[in-house]
Amino acid sequence: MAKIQYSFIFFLYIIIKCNGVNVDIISSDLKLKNVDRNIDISSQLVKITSKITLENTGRAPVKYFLYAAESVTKDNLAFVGFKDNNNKDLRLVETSVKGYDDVKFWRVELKEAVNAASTVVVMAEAVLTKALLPYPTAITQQEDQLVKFNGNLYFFSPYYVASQKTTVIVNTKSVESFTKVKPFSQQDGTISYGPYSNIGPFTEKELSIHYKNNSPFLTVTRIERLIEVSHWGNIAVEETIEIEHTGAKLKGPFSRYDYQQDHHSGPASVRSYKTLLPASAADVYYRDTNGNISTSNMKVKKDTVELDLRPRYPLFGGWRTHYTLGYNVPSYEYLYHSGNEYLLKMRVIDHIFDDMQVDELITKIILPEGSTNIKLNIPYPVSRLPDNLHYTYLDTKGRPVVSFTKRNVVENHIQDFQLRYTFPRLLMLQEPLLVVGFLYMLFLCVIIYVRLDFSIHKAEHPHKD
Amino acid sequence: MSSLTSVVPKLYQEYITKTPKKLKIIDAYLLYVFLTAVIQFVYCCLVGTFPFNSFLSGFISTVSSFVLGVCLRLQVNPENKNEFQGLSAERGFADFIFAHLVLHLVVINFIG
Amino acid sequence: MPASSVEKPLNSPNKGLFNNTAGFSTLITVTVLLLAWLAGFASRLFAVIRFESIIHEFDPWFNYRSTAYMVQHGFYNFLNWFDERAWYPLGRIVGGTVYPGLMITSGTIHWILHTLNIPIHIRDICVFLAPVFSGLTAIATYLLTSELWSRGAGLFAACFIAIVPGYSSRSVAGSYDNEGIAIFALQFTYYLWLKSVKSGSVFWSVCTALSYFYMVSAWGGYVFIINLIPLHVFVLLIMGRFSQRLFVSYTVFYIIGLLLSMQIPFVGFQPIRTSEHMAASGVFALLMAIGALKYLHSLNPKGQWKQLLILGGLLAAAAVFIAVVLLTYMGVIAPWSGRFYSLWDTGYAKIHIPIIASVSEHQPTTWSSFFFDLHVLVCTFPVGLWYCIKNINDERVFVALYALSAVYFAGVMVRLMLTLTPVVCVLAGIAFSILLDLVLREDELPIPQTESEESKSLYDKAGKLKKRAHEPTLPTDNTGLGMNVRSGILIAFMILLMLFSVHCTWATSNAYSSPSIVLASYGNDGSRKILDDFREAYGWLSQNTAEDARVMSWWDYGYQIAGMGNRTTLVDNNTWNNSHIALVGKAMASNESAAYEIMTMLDVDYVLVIFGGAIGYSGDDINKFIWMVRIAEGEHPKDIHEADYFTERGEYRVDSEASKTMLNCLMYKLSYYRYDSGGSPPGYDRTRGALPGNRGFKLTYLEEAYTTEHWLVRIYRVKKPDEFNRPRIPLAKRIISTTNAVSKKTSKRRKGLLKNKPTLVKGKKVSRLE
Amino acid sequence: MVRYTSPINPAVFPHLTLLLLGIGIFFTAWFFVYEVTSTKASRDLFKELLLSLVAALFSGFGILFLLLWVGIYV
Repeated sequence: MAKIQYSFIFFLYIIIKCNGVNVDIISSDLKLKNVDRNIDISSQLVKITSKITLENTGRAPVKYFLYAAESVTKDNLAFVGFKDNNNKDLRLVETSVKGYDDVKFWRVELKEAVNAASTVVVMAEAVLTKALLPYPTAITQQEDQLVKFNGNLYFFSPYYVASQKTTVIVNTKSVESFTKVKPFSQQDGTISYGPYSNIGPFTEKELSIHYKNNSPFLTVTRIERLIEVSHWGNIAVEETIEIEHTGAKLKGPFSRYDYQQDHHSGPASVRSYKTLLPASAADVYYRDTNGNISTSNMKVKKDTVELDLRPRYPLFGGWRTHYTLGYNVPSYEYLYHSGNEYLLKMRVIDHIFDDMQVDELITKIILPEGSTNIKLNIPYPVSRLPDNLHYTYLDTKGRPVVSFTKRNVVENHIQDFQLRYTFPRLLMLQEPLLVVGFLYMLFLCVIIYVRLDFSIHKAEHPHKD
Repeated sequence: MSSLTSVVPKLYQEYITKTPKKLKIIDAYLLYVFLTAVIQFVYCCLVGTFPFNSFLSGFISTVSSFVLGVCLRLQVNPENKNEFQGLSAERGFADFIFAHLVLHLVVINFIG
Repeated sequence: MPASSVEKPLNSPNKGLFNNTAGFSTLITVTVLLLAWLAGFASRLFAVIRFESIIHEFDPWFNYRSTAYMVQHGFYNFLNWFDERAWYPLGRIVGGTVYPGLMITSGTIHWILHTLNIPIHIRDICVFLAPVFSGLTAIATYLLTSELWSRGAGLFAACFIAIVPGYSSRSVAGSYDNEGIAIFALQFTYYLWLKSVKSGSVFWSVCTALSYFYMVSAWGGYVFIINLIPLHVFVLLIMGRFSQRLFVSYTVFYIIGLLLSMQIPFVGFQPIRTSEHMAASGVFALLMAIGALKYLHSLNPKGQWKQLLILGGLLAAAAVFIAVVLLTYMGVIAPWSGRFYSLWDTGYAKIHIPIIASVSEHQPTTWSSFFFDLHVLVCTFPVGLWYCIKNINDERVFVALYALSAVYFAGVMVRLMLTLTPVVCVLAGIAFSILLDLVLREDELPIPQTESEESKSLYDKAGKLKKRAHEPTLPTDNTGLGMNVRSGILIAFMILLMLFSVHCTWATSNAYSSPSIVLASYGNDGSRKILDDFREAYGWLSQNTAEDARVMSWWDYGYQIAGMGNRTTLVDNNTWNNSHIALVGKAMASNESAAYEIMTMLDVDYVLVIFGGAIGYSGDDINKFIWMVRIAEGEHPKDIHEADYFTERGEYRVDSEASKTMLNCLMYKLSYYRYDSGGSPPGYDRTRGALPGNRGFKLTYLEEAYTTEHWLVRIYRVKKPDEFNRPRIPLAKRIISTTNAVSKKTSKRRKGLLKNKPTLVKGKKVSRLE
Repeated sequence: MVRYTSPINPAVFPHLTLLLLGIGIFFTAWFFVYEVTSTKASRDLFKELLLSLVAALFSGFGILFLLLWVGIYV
């Protein structure tokens, strides 16, 4: 009962959070004095970091300000985060503003209020997925992959921006075309725009860059992460992953000859990638439905275990693969307790490859049989799935499974969740006693059988003789 | 061949006198089963074997009943004591029941 | 509960006197059997340890796929399963064309484990099923041998069968095939049969019938049982050993077994319709007749009944025989199938059914493979046979017949070595037991029987418990005739047994433990490199082609494509439709445009070929190609001529001297398309040691879709008509070729089912049961 | 809150397995030998129950540690 209640409260909490009951108004006192924006589009993600200097032109101190995302990007926006000068995370709450229904707003709560006529510097970070579109959409094996980035030339903000500068990192010299709004400059690998001054709120102007990008365009279409806690000192992690190459599709034949002869062949294809596992990971396995995938290397480093995973075949545009990766970690790394109260602190999702983008994440946590009072705490909103039971070796009534799901996940989401539960230690004896009981029943059957055997014979003996 | 004709009544005599009553009951049962089999066979010859599995299961079940009956008769027959050492009449009957159980389960499955 | 079942036969002989030894000898029996089980299980795990827990070869992939289907969809859906992924466009009714025993066995195990909350994947159950059953086989062999001779001999036999290569060749972990469980069923049926003949109990006969039913559900080799047991009965009759026990056990077994065997959909009405089963019913009728005559005789023991009896028996036999011949002639009973003919006449298959002959495991056995598979047993089993015949009784007649027939069959077909192995183990067990008995008994006069049994069972563990075994012999250093001779013999035996176990382990590990879908190559420094090209290709197929894509390949790979690639295939290892296979063979043997016609007709999307030239893999399609041509020629003699593919001097070559037809056929082109890598000179074919004769050509109708890392598997996509500039083909010609193909397809439909890969790799097993 | 470690060090799982299973198998064998050799008259129910209980206890825990040893963390 208690479990249901908790999950209900939790759901309520999420609903409140998501629906954005908060309605804010745009304060006209705030002004952005300077915005220094960095757009990194050299990988498959668009990573925008902006240094915002906020000025309070009003008279009252301001505790929070609003951050907005233009309607085009809001679906691709995977992550938004703010830090203050001391590199401390700031609290974000989703909100809305009357009259701007198709714009997404966040309310950023500052640690200290900004006094009148003073300024504060915050760092904003946003990650967009699927914002780079391959163009042309299909290429042959030998061609480079060209992608198009469409963005906003100006920093999108509900406030008046006094001065702003934008740097786009493309990391290549071969840029086919890009928006030219003066003042701008192109140096190797970067394109700079600005400074532009005095841009009004909610201004949009197209910024389009068409350039070569051969970095791996891999999307994890689905990952199921299973964490199984055993109080015998082990936590087993198993990830079932489906990956698709979402760059430009392969047109025409695949030629092994070209691919082998020339190591620059298939520039947009992915031969292998690196996955970082926790340093204490052991018994790593990498397989799919047809068995082990023998093409992988493992390197144990000081603070991580680095896996060089090679799918069975190189991934070209539009090709897919799937696999299961599993390992064990000792419980003392992630599990804490005091008495019968336990706390599990583990990553919601772990590293799969650099600059990863995940469409759908499902995390399931299997707790030992008999755990009660389960409370889950996650650093960002997810949708919690109904709890269920899992049966495995020596189970009677099943182990509780806590699961939740989230869409559009990137590296910035690699954060710890906290799971508290109660587990009476004596219950650990249940499993061996089950085996003992079973064996004892077997022996008892033998004892009974030996006796029974004679009774049948007795019935027959008199007739026989 | 003349000896044959003379032999038949003699055999009958022997049978009537020598056979215990218990065995006669079994013989009657055997005769009945045998006649059933014959009727089925005649029927299939005349009408046809259309649901072949039904015919087969019917026919084979009578044949096996006959066989099992014969086996029971052999095992129960006190003259055969030496042949079947360690098999009492009760054991024979229990086996008979067991075999019938298996047989009829299969027949029911097979008859469709 | 092995302990309790062993207990009874034991208690009876040594009642009272050796109460304690009884306990310990039971303990030793159980321990030895358990160790035999363990040793058998462990020695079959080489493949798992060296590679991984994976299904091997070809047929096991089908068995695994259907088991997985059954586990997922339930038994009844499995029986009605219509597999549209196979034999496109025909499909296959799986439930009615398989022996379901294997799937049911592992499905049941899976079900039981899952009700106990033991979440073992069905694949692991399938992989380890055969090793587990080899332990059961050892126990069944023990029971059979103890029934025949003594418990000591039984222990020997159990240990032999646990590790003998002839059996482990078919039952290593991962080789998930019918033979794995069938040998157990075979041995167990024979044990129960002997038991029932001995006791004359209806109960044991019914058990025999039930065990026979399991065998029928598991393997086509059940025909062996249903012919051997009647033969046994018949020979006993001829020897004048008719008894009422025999009557009871055979009639009950036959009639219930008959009914039970017809429950298997694949067997259906065959038991009363085909010649293979007629011997059994003939013997049944004969036995009934003799039983009736005997009965009449018993009513009146006087008179010249003897002659009448013999006359009546002969008449009955003649009548039965004539009836069978007549019915066969009238077509009520199907004549012998082609495969059976090939058992009598080894040349038959070569002439009439190339598809049977193309399978390496249907070749006659060579002497060396007898020795390879059975080692010392092949020399000792005649000794056991001799002793059995010398001290003949009803059961030993059986084992003699079993041995003789099995030796014959094993000589005819490599595959049937499997049926020989158990009986060889039984007889060799008897032989060893007798010989050791002779050597040891005089030593220990005061302690007869039990002690010798005990020490025997110790000796069984050739190698393991050896040291302790010497102790009882050495101290008793009394006068005996030549202690030295005796210990010399003993030591010789020890060495023999040790050599045997070493050979078994070696053979199992080196010859029979290769999964064949994962290849390993060894570098000069001994480092191992895994070539995983098959799974690479099948994985690619399953992920990157349309769900309903149809893949054309030679039939060897059909099951693997369906199992691992999960795609529709045209032909597979269940080679029931020869004309369909011939059509695929024809496509492979034709030139590109002709092949395209066939491929469009069959809706082929992808073509898969195996090409070993880059790494020197000898079992590839070019080496099998000549069988494709032969099979295609059998059905399409107008279009394909075997001679066209040879050089003028009759050589089969691929280099520039090869014939023109060869250089332009589809198989050749697909194998060598853009193949320029490899050693020096570039494009050198390492398997055949030649430089391909036709290079640098272009493909018009197909394009390379994927080639694996070591070029082992090459997949081509068949282009759609709008994707190429189609060379003009005269309309008339096109029509002819299509109609030709169609008419051929329907004209001759032979029901030959034989499979496997025609590679002639020595000692390599190929899976297939029928 | 302190870091949680297993009540039994995973490093000793193999030793525990061998020890407990060894004792368990010994008692199991004893039990079966007793069952086989004793006649109806000489059979002592209490001894049987005790033997089987000891055998079950040791083999039960032995099996548990075997599972843990091979990596099935129950």
